[in-house]
Amino acid sequence: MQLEQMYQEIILDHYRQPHGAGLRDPFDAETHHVNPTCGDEVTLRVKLDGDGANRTVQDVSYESLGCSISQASTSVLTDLVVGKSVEEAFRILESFQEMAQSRGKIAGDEEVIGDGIAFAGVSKYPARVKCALLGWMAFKDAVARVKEEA
Amino acid sequence: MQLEQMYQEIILDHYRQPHGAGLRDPFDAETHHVNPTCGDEVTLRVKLDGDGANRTVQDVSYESLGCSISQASTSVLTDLVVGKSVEEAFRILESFQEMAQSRGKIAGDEEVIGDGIAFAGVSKYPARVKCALLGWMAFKDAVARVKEEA
Amino acid sequence: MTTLQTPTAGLDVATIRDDFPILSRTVREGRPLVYLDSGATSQRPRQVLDAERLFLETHNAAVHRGAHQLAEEATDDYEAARSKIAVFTGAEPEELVFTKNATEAINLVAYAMSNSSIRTGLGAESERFAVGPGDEIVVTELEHHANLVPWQELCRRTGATLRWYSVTEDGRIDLDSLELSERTKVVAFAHQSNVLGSLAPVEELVRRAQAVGALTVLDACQSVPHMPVNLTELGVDFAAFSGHKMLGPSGVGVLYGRTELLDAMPPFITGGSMIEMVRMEGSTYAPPPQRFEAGVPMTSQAVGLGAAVDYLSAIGMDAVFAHERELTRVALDTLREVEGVRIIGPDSLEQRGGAVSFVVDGVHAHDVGQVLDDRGIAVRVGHHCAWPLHRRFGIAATVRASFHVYTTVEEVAQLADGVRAAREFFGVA
Amino acid sequence: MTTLQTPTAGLDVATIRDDFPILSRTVREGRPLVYLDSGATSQRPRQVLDAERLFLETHNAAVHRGAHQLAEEATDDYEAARSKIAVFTGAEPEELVFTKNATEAINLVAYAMSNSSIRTGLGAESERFAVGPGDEIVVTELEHHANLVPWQELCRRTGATLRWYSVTEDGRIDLDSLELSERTKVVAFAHQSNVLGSLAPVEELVRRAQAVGALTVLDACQSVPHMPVNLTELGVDFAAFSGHKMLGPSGVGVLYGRTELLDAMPPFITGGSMIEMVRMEGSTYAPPPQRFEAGVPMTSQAVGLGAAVDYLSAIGMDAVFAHERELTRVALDTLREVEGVRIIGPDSLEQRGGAVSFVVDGVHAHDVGQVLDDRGIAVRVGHHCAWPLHRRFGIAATVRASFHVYTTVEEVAQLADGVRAAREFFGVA
Ligand SMILES: Cc1ncc(COP(=O)(O)O)c(C=O)c1O
Ligand SMILES: Cc1ncc(COP(=O)(O)O)c(C=O)c1O
Repeated sequence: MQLEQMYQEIILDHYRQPHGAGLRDPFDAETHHVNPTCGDEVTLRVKLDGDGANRTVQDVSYESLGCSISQASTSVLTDLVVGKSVEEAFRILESFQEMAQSRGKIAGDEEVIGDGIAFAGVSKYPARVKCALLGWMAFKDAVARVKEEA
Repeated sequence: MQLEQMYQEIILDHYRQPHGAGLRDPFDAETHHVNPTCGDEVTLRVKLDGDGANRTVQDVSYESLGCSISQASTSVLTDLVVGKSVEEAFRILESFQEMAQSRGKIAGDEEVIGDGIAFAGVSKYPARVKCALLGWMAFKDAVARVKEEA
Repeated sequence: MTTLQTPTAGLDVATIRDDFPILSRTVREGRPLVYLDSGATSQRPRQVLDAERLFLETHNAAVHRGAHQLAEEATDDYEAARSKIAVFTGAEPEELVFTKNATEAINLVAYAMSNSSIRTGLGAESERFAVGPGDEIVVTELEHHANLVPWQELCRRTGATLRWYSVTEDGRIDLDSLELSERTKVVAFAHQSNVLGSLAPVEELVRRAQAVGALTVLDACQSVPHMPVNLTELGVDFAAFSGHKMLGPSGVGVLYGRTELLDAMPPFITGGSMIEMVRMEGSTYAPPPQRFEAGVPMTSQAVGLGAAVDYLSAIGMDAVFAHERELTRVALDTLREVEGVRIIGPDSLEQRGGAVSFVVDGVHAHDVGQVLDDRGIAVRVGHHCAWPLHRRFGIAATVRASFHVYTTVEEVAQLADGVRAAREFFGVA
Repeated sequence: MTTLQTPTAGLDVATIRDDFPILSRTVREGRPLVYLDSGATSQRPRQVLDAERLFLETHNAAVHRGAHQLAEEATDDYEAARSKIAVFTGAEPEELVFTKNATEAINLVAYAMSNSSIRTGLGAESERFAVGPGDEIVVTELEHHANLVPWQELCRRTGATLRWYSVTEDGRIDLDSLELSERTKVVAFAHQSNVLGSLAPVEELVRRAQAVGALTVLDACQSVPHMPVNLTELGVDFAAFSGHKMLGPSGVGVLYGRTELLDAMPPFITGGSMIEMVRMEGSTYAPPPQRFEAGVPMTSQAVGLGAAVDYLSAIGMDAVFAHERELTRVALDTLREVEGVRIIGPDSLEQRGGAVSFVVDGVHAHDVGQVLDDRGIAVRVGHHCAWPLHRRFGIAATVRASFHVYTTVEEVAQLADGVRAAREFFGVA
């Protein structure tokens, strides 16, 4: 059964009890991303702190409508990026994205993407990769907006 | 060799020495028809005489640019319809058209379409049927215009 | 419609399945393929593949252009396909235009209308297609994006207003939700919803449209492949369907338009083969259907679609409909028994074709689909290009099972088991 | 261009011919088929037919929609084809849009421009595509109708003015015949004339267009199938070509657009799969290339075109060009010797590809074509969808011989004999 490879326990745990869910104030930017093939949506807010190289991610809050994969991966995102410098958060994002788009070729580095490695199985299902990236892309976009406004 | 079946001597004779060629005055209507696939053109004039059931085709004159088939068939047309009643001319036209579009299935009645039966071979070549009908359709259209104007 | 009776005789599905090479493959870890996604695209029988190949190995040439023997033969085959499809749909051959898919067919009408709305250089005959501010284009809330977005864009281009019939809780067009008016220029609607399976009250909608002088556009994508359809009898002005949903090739679709309308309509895509006369200063156009078939067309695909129509006709569309009706019954009956399953659309067989969509409480459609896929069952998950309809039901995504002649009752029955497994897997059982 | 050198090694045409089933058939009264009409449409090798069939018997599903295994595989195959074609033409995959043919591809640009010209509801990024009264669209007098009529219609829709480069006596674009200006918004021209065989001075035309900020649209229908073409190096903004002229399936064509332009351009045909978000009140659209691929696409055809590109690449486009150059040389040399024959287009091999058109004094092209057809030789007769060009030369119709990888020197040599026979038959010899 390949199902267990895709839906690893970590994913199901995050799905059942998502971390950091809900929309919180204050925030610097809010984005709304949809997955055009299935209609899944996420509204995501970021609050940054400091500036320049010292800028850090103070909070990521979100509301989402979607499958287990998209919900779990947004939950994992908050675990990984909150408290990190923006630079570090983007490194993690790139690493997660690289793994997710690798068609199962890149296992992912647990040191960098933590629970994110549980999504290595998902990367073998191209139609689900967008689910895994939905929250991450919303986050990337939100940070870019903060920077733009600055 | 199937060529001789298509290009019967009668056709080649009409082609080399077309009857009734040239544009003449007076005329009641003039039409310009083209074959959109090859660019062949005919400008054709009709002069009718009398009216009602007694209406006759007094003259058909034309200038054409086209292949042997279209030239010869316009030449045959003038032989067949000039001097006939409009009603009779249309009967001939229908008969000729029926044969031309029959894919070689209808030989044509020499009593009605005279030299026109030479085009039975052409009817087997669907791409050339339009050539054979070019002048005839211009004639049909010209007569219709005279009627419209009346 | 006399088309919705159930003949008692069933199809010989086993023999039919032998014609479809893809059905014998396995997926995932060696599981037999259970293809319940024919609403998205159907599979092709050997007869269709062979017809295309025979054409390409024997008669292929550019149609309506050449004078050599191959060109004659290719043109004959292409036009013979048009004639077959005409017989199949109760239309005249010259009322059928080959397009790349139904989407292009609907866009063709929408663009011909906005082209008519720019009056420069057009004859009076195109005036009936012109729309502008104050005019209304009417659709329904259950439309596939292909029969919605082109009309939104037509409105954007012309200043006309889009209005729509809403959908009732049980998945029908709510005829009380909108009044047409003299300003209504188009009423466009799906013959069968690709999500709900519900059949539109075509007669009534046509009557209403005609009463106000509006053109009717029937999206027949989900009807022509699955039941007997006679477009002339339905009385619609235009209709669109796709080859790939009716056992035919991809890359070919059909626009039906009543002769009188196609005659008067300006072209959409322009180029070679659709012209009467071209000068640098301007061009005139050929009569329909050529006027609407610019460029070298989908020749072998039209031939393949002709073969698909032969194949379906040999089975008989009444029998096809009856077969799918039985499958739908089984799907509804078995799914109804699974806890937490909610059917979106009519939960009966009345005025209904074979697309069965549902949600599972507590398990997202994508996740249900994944569990089914793991068992070899291919369904569609998402909004199936009918996003507003899903919003109407307050859901993002459904699971849809859809059928064709090769679908067996046993396959459909596996669906409910798969859904049960999904509920267990995600801990909601 | 470094592409026009003649490698000394010839093609193994005999082996190549074995790949093309249709070439072994006979026509008329048992004569071997001599197919000299590849400029209209080429024939397909077994490899292309097999690739399509394999896809349809194994992976067929709706692409970019489903989540089941078949849908994954179909999407992969479809996108892999795009990538192959990208490599083949020196483009990025996302710069290539699948259309039904080149005609649609050119219409896509022309309609996206008129859609941009209606500013309601559009972002600022589409402004660069807007045209209106006073603006100029520039083409040439040698264009195929597919690269002329869509621009005439764009002008009709927007009030822009069509202008054109005229053609010199020896069949070249007369660069002195027109000055571009700041009002020039588009310069659209054929890479290789489908009648004359002459190659356009792409570099110079692109330079001129860029100097005034105009967009360039290259009609690459007759170049991409016959010679190495690197669209990025050519520096054009858009390009169009068809699958069926390059050993691929009918029903599939390609629009190339520079990323930056496709990103900014509004859609043409709208419907499913090209959307970002759909509400009844309005929709937003996906990034390119999806934005321009509405509906279920020509899936197996794209796969077939990928296989055609593999086939051509294995031969090598330099070798293809060299082969056709040799055929052109033979055609010109042998025809030149026939009394009464006049070549329309360059009578040399300089900046020239393999389409050889001619008239025969005293024998109409249709009649020449008929005599050739009777001998089994399939050529094209007429204006070849370039009517204004024929008018420019004061003729209604020409005979055109055109080639591909499977054409032999012996076949081409038969042409001149056939023309001699036609002259005799019609008594002008
Ligand atoms: C130069 C040129 N442009 C455009 C076209 C149109 O191509 P298609 O008919 O495949 O759209 C052709 C071929 O017919 C051509 O030769
Ligand atoms: C109801 C309905 N309309 C329109 C379409 C669009 O058809 P196509 O994508 O073949 O153009 C579909 C299928 O996708 C459909 O189910």
